[in-house]
Amino acid sequence: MPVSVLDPTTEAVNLAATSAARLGSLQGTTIGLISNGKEGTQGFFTHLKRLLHDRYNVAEVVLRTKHNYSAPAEAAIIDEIQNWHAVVTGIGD
Amino acid sequence: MPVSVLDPTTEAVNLAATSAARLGSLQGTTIGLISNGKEGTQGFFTHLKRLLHDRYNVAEVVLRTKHNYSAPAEAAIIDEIQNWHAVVTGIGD
Amino acid sequence: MQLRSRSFELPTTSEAQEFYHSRGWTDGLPVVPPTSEAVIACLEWALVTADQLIGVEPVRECAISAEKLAINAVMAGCLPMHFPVVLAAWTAMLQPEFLLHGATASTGGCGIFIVLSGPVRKELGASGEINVLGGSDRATSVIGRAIRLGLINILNVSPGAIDRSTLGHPGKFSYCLAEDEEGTGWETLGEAQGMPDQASAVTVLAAGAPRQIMNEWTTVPEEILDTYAAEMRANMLNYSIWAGNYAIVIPKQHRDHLEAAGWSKADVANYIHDKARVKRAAWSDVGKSAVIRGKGEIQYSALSSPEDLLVIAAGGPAGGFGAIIPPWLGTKSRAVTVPIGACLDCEPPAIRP
Amino acid sequence: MQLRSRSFELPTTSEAQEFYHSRGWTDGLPVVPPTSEAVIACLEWALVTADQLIGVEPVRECAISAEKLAINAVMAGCLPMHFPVVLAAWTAMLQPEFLLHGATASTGGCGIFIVLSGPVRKELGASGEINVLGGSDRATSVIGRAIRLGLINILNVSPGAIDRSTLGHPGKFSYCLAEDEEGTGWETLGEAQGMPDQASAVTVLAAGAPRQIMNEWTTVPEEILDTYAAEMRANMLNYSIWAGNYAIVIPKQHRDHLEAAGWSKADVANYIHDKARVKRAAWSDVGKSAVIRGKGEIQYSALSSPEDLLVIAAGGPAGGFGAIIPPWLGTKSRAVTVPIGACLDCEPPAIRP
Repeated sequence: MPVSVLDPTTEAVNLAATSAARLGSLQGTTIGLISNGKEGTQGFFTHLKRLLHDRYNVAEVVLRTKHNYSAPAEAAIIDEIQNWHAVVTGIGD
Repeated sequence: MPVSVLDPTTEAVNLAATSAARLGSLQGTTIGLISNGKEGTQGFFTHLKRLLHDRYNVAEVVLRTKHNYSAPAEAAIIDEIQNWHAVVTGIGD
Repeated sequence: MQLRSRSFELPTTSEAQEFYHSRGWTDGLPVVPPTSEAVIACLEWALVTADQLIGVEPVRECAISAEKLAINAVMAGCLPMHFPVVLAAWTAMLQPEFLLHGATASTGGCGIFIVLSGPVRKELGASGEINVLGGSDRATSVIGRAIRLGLINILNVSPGAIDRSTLGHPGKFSYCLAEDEEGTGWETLGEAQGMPDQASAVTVLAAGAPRQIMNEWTTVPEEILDTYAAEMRANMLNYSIWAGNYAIVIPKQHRDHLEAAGWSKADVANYIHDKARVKRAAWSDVGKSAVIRGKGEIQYSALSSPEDLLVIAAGGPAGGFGAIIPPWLGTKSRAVTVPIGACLDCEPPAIRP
Repeated sequence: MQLRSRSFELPTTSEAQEFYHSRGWTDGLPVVPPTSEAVIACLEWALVTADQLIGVEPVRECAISAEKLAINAVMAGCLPMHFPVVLAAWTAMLQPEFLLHGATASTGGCGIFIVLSGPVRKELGASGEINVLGGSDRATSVIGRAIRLGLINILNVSPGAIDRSTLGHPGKFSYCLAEDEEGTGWETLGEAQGMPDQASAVTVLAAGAPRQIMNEWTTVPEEILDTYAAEMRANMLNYSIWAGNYAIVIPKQHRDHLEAAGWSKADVANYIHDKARVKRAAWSDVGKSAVIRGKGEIQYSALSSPEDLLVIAAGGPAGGFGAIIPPWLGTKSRAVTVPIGACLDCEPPAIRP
């Protein structure tokens, strides 16, 4: 006997979001780095910060660290993002 | 649509066994006690042995202890049962 | 009632079964095909509309409706009477302090441990006795599983997708118990967590597998609880040192000694709070010397305060066993308790003639 | 093929579902209605007749036929291809040294932990990686559950009937994993247990819940293994001191360090055998002073010999986690390994025209 059954998954699409325009150059920009707070990110972001300064002439690199690596960044960090030309985030362990 | 489904349980009956005849009296009998080997059975069976001797004039009380409290009694103990008029077993903790 | 979910026509129920497995919409075990009729029965029983918003998972901004929860509950084997508990558990899991995304994505691999308190246990035929952590009755089995299926399907918490558990543990299949309130003079977990007296409540905790302890050789409350505290210290040293919401499950044999000596749940928690402490130096015994870093004298407590311990009365009548249920990640994910069906500003539906 | 089991006519599959629950013939979760067609498909796939005797449970003198195992396997969600593994697992469980009655009746409340080795893993699509202890794939989920349903229905191992678990643990729902043989250079568990090279095999162990450990701060084999050994010592002191078959599950992050340093499974077992030892005096730290009885200097080992340790390569690629899986009851119940489908004296059935 035929049976009609329902989709158990989330069908709603998230709010539309578009990518920001790409930067033409990193020269003179301000770049934010958001660490998830795990210990292994310290060395990685320190090295990345040096590279951004030395190789790409970035004007300022701002390092911020989330309080809880399993939660979204705090509102204060999110608010700060508008002051930066680009932001680097991701997971680190 | 009707569906025909099967019984998942054990339907076979175990081999027929009949209870032994009850003893008319304990006087002068040999009684076996089979401990499962747990510590708490020691005091219990020691007391039971005394009661059988003192109150019921049992001639002999044989105490045997299983090697493994979660397994059947060893064959040697099973063989010995035929020498007894009655046997007391069960779980003890 | 109007449902919004896509529907699929399958020739037979066994083909429906394979359809769900083939799409990755199960935990590997058989599901009940979720028909509109069964889903609507759940929603009506719980007095919610299909589009009622139960909460939003904040990291992925996913809105979670009663309809999707009901579909997954039916698949897990829930009857309509079980659904209000599933709704309550999800309401609790969607509180920010529970940190649902972290708990379900983490390599730590926790399960959602669920405790039922109050009259709802009896209404559903939930047992708080024999085999209480291993599947003691239908109600707790299906409620626990409904949570896992909802995570898999609504939030894509499948192994290799959002779920990145290194190992996980079998509590992910189903990890729900009812307290043995009839077998104790203690307050319920719900009451201890601040719910009204005798209210039905559900508590959720992102938790590891139970760690069983045994002490059959004493009737002294302190000695009994020393074994539980020792197991918490072992978890701190060998797994994770961070304080958080631990649960301990105390079956009747231990509980009777504690209650006979006049110990309350709060007394138990106070004692464990004092005893479940380790020094960082002890890491040298468990392969972690590298991270002592000269700070060996620092002392860590399993519990930030006694109130962080969930003391649960449950288990079969015999056996000097107990269990520690460790938190997934310290204080970053908190136990949350919500009442069930305590609708203070709504009225029951009119009875149809 | 002629089946002997009683059959029941039910009006619909959902009424069949309720029929099984109402009789106490489930673990509380939905079952697939076991039709003759589905049961025969399992038996034919495994090349066994319905009345083939798989073994006898000695304590209750219960003969166990392939037919009853197939009915329960179908109910658990098994497809025919899963059934040979279920048969092999039961064959192993019915060896006297496994002590099936004790393991399933005990207040200790263990589950049947099942490990798949060899090519059968790939044939069934079993995964040995992410969430391997919490439900990583359909094959391991249904095979693990088929064992539990068979115990409930064939041997009456229901909570409160034969099953007297004080607590039990969620591994009773399903507790089966495949090794990550592709992710290691180590021999398989089957090979370590004496099976022919590259044979498919199944190992069963009456076991407690997994106890998870973490050590992300070293790459030194000894230090990594010290954390596993410490957890075994904790189990000995807090749960049961008796030696037996422990299993340890080593995921890739730890394993890579061990293998890079040239350590084999036997090296791991030798090291753990040396380290997983406690003195009776240590009971004074865990609430058990009452049973030291002046014999504090006696030393106990978790393993009677290194060969008693089942070293299992499984788990997701990231995370410095591992797990100890403790035995139910020392050496009184032994791990048993049997080959799957290695029929040395039989021929395949004639192909029908």
